Amino acid sequence: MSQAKRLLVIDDHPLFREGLKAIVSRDPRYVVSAEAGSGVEALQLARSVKPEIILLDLSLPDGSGLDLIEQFKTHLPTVHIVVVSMHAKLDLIAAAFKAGAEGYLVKESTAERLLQALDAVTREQQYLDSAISPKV
Amino acid sequence: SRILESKRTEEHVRVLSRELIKAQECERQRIARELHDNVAQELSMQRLGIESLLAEEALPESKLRDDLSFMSTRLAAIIAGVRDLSYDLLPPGLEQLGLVATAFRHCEEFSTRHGIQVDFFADGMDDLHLDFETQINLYRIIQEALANVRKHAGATRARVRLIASYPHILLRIEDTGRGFDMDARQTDAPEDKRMGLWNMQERARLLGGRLIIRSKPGAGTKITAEVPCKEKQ
Amino acid sequence: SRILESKRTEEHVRVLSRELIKAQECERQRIARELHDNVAQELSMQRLGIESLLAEEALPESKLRDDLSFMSTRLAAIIAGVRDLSYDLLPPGLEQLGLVATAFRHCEEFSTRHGIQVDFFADGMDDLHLDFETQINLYRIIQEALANVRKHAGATRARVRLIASYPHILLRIEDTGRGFDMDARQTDAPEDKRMGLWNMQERARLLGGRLIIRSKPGAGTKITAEVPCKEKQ
Ligand SMILES: Nc1ncnc2c1ncn2[C@@H]1O[C@H](COP(=O)(O)OP(=O)(O)OP(=O)(O)O)[C@@H](O)[C@H]1O
Ligand SMILES: Nc1ncnc2c1ncn2[C@@H]1O[C@H](COP(=O)(O)OP(=O)(O)OP(=O)(O)O)[C@@H](O)[C@H]1O
Ligand SMILES: [K+]
Ligand SMILES: [Mg+2]
Ligand SMILES: [Mg+2]
Ligand SMILES: [Mg+2]
Repeated sequence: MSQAKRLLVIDDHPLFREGLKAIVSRDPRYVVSAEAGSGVEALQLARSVKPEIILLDLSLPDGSGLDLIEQFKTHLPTVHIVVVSMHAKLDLIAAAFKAGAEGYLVKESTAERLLQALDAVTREQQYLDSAISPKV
Repeated sequence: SRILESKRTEEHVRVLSRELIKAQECERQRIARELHDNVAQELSMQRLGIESLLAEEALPESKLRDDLSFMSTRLAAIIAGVRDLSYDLLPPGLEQLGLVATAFRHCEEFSTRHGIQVDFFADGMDDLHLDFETQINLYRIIQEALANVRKHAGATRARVRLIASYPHILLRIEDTGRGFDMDARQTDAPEDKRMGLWNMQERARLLGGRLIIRSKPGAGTKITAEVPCKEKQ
Repeated sequence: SRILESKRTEEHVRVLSRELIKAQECERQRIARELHDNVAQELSMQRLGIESLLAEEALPESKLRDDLSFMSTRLAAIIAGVRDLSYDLLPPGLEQLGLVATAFRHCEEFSTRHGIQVDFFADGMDDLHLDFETQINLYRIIQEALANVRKHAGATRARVRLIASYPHILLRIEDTGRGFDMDARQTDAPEDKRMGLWNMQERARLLGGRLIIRSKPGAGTKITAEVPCKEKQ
């Protein structure tokens, strides 16, 4: 079996990071290599850790996660970004995909969907949470 | 000790009422953030926790399993409710997407809900990073002006335009509906409690700008806010 | 079409400001109710659900048990947070307990929190069933006046009195602190953005009453609201 994919988890809510880590830890194909609570911290870490997948919150204390997506895509062109946000408005989601994200989950989604999203982006596919209603 | 007779000038009362508008907006922002960033987020974690329990093999089909999945479903509904409450107080994504996208969404939602077609048009706004106060007050002016179109204009179409015209931003909301008699409104009694136009005007002023209202019976209404272009620090 | 020149009189601006105060209070009430009656209520049911799972013998010591009791603890904290948010917006129990009990509690909490002793006294209020608007506005006046005592008076004691004196209600908040110069305040510049005294005054007025402010440097401050006694329908 190939090596576990390295994840970077970015969220300013420490307990939420714990929750995400707990879910990921159940699947041997993924491992959380680093976590960050702010955009600045995340950018630094990303350079040294070189994650293959980033789980990204859009509401961070030091600015919009949308800008971060673009920066990650510049520095690590092959990284897969899955947004995990409290926001559920379609235009925001569209903006996240436009910026370069490949997956989008709302925070109240399920563990199952999170793992599905990881699988999808690993297969170079896009993933949109089925919990998100199609209305704008 | 003496008794204070309140002799504030009209201008002073206006300054104070603008402070009131600001304070209200500030309170809305605080509550919306608290609900969205803390309450809904914490609840989402709870739901993730329950879902993790459900995903573990150790938990077979049972009443416990059913109870937990019912809880998870209920939690999702509560989270959705909290999110709606927060979105009502502060348009979502104003900071991430900016005024143009957020105002556009409001126009779309307004159209769908009320069956009034709204043409939205923005020009030169792309490179601006407006400060929060400018964004939220221009957004509120659009909300309020469209509410008036719906309530009073009897129109099937409206137009909203946001134009950067340095050093100003021009916001115009117009309809070709029934309009109203400006002379009659000029002589409005001081007991008149209608707030919309006044509120828009004070919002334009608290941004250091002004509001121009043009209307005539049968010839539609045109509301223009002209405010200084103030960017984020 | 013509351009509207806004020529509202001071009195008209005051009327509109009072509408704004009312609208804000109304919005607070709506959100507080939603949070308290729906969100907190639903969450409490969820917590009860988890607690009853824990109480069932079928659930022995295990990681699952630990996870569930952790959830219950977290839920309790979230519920407390939602309640606080709601209580901030609308003093709890105003409708069930009435103004006297609610104001008394506020005075007690204020004393504890800020170390300023507050003597609270009510007379003749027991048989009154004041309408909500009267209750909430008198409550806000007490809050605002005590906030001023804390910020400006440098006093260690204050006194709050609520007296039914048909057809009026008298509310007085006084301190023996450093007071202030009323003449200086009279000539306040129109740019002055301090809101407390003005807000109290407009609240007294929107109830159809008035606010009397007495103060002198070194001789303390006395705020009296005299409003009509308006009972629930
Ligand atoms: N787009 C419009 N078309 C026709 N009449 C309008 C329009 N906008 C405003 N008016 C007229 O101007 C009046 C004042 O508007 P304003 O928004 O200040 O108060 P309101 O809408 O009546 O009440 P409120 O906004 O406080 O709910 C309205 O009652 C209406 O007669
Ligand atoms: N109890 C008091 N003792 C001494 N000075 C007072 C008292 N209440 C008010 N003042 C004086 O009157 C001024 C105006 O009070 P007001 O409540 O209107 O504004 P503020 O408290 O300064 O600001 P805000 O209420 O907007 O936070 C105060 O700045 C203070 O100088
Ligand atoms: K793992
Ligand atoms: Mg966040
Ligand atoms: Mg209106
Ligand atoms: Mg004050």
